[in-house]
Amino acid sequence: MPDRVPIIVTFASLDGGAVTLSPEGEIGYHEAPAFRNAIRAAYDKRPNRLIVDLSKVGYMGTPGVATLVEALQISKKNGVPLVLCGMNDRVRGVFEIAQLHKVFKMTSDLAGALVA
Amino acid sequence: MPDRVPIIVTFASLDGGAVTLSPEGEIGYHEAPAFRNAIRAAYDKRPNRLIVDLSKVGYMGTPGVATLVEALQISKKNGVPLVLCGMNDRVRGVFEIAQLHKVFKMTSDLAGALVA
Amino acid sequence: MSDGTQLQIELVSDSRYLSCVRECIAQASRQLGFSDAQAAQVAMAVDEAIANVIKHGYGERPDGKIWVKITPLPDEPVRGSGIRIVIEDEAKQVEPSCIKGRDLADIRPGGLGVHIIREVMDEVRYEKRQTTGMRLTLTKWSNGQAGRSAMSA
Amino acid sequence: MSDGTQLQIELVSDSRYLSCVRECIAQASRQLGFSDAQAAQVAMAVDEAIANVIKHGYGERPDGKIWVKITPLPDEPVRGSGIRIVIEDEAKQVEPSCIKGRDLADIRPGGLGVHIIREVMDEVRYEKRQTTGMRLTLTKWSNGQAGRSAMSA
Ligand SMILES: Nc1ncnc2c1ncn2[C@@H]1O[C@H](COP(=O)(O)OP(=O)(O)O)[C@@H](O)[C@H]1O
Ligand SMILES: Nc1ncnc2c1ncn2[C@@H]1O[C@H](COP(=O)(O)OP(=O)(O)O)[C@@H](O)[C@H]1O
Repeated sequence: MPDRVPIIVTFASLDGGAVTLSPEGEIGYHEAPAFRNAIRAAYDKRPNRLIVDLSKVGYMGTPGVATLVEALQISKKNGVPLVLCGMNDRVRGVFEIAQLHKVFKMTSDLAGALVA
Repeated sequence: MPDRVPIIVTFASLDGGAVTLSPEGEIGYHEAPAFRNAIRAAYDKRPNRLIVDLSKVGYMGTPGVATLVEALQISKKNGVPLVLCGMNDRVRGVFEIAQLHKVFKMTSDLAGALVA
Repeated sequence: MSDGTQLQIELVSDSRYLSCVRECIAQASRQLGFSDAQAAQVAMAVDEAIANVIKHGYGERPDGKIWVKITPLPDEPVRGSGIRIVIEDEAKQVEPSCIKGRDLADIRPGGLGVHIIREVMDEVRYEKRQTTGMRLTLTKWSNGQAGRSAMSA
Repeated sequence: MSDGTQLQIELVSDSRYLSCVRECIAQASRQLGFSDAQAAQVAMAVDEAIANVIKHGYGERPDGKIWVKITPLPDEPVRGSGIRIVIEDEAKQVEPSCIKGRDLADIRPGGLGVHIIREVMDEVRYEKRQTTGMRLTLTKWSNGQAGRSAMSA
């Protein structure tokens, strides 16, 4: 059986050097490796800011959160601001239980994420 | 364990004597009896036209279709036009397989259903 | 769980669990390579079949047992991805030839479930189990002919 | 399926079936009287627990077996509707006391699943099964305290 793409991720390079990464669907243990690859690919574009738009993510399990913590570590090492935007209340709740909601920069929308 | 309401149904009585019935959710074998009760309650309001708004029904199995065929029989007996509006393509596909898409009056929206 | 079955649902014949099975089957079908529209068709076929087991097989008794086995079939060059779903019960046995929908020209409530199942699945086989109950085997291929004309949006 | 279990899912330890289980559990929880938000919590707890069985128990071997049993608990005046979910495997046995999340102050990837499970469920009990594998018993009440502060939207 061929591997099926477990999540759809689109990229956009914005004027000014920011890159947005927009995953679509649910990110659990099965989908996290593809999400991780997409994030690595986004850093490879050498952005001056990485925005992960979570507005189309209905569910995120802790493997997805772990991937974002890893991204934060890359961001810190390379001085590339990382901003999460558009997460729904349930996904935000997961960050709260993990006490990570104050560790990440989070905005409600993309416009905010560009200046956060 | 108390019975839980399997679907939400709202009614509206319109000027001119039409009644609309708007079920919300999925209508399969489990939900069909509640849908049937709602339809009977709508006829009890003695409307001069019954409009079943299916725009919030994501899934309809054949028990739901059977309920509507029964409604059509009541409508014919009592001279009350029955119009189905807003069904999505998948629900419409079920009516097509059952060769019922030409038996029912169907419109895409409520405005059309008032004059169909 | 042998013979390639990767997921099995065992449920009591209580209709409130039908929606759980629908969601599970739709998701499994998507994971196995079917489009959203095709996955919805597979879920509907299984939903109608289990509703029939509850209604006709168990006479609405809510404590009968129903098994639903999901087996992915190896991808084929022409037929594409395949899924096999086997539904078994310990209910009343009936002649497979008696399981058929109504004449579609005779418009009345009921008699539509089997038409839907046959329309959307590529293979539909009812049989009596060895001792008690019935077995229904449903197969669909992602490039198959079933369900192409209707419900494909 | 005895002891009041009404729905059981048996799956191989292949992560592509996690979404099927999530959908099924969320739907079952709704049918048993939980709100959409609570049902999402139950589904998440089960998702995290099964992902752990696949990762830590079976070491990502995709052909292990996992059983998920769903039992409705009789409604109670104070605690409301209840659901019990038991997850069993035939994987490596570990001391229940070793199953714990990381220190939340030590920010690094991983170590969060067990925190989520404990936060959203009213009862969480890991134990070794008689011969092989582990058993996890999860209980939630619709009026329980678990998950009230977070993820309740
Ligand atoms: N699992 C089953 N066990 C026994 N009889 C069945 C089963 N499924 C279908 N049948 C028979 O086939 C007929 C057609 O089924 P169906 O098309 O679903 O319509 P309906 O259930 O509305 O009668 C039923 O009336 C019943 O006689
Ligand atoms: N089913 C299991 N079998 C064996 N060990 C487990 C199991 N579930 C959890 N654990 C142990 O508990 C730890 C914490 O789990 P968790 O909080 O989900 O974080 P993570 O899986 O990211 O390590 C794991 O690292 C593992 O050592």
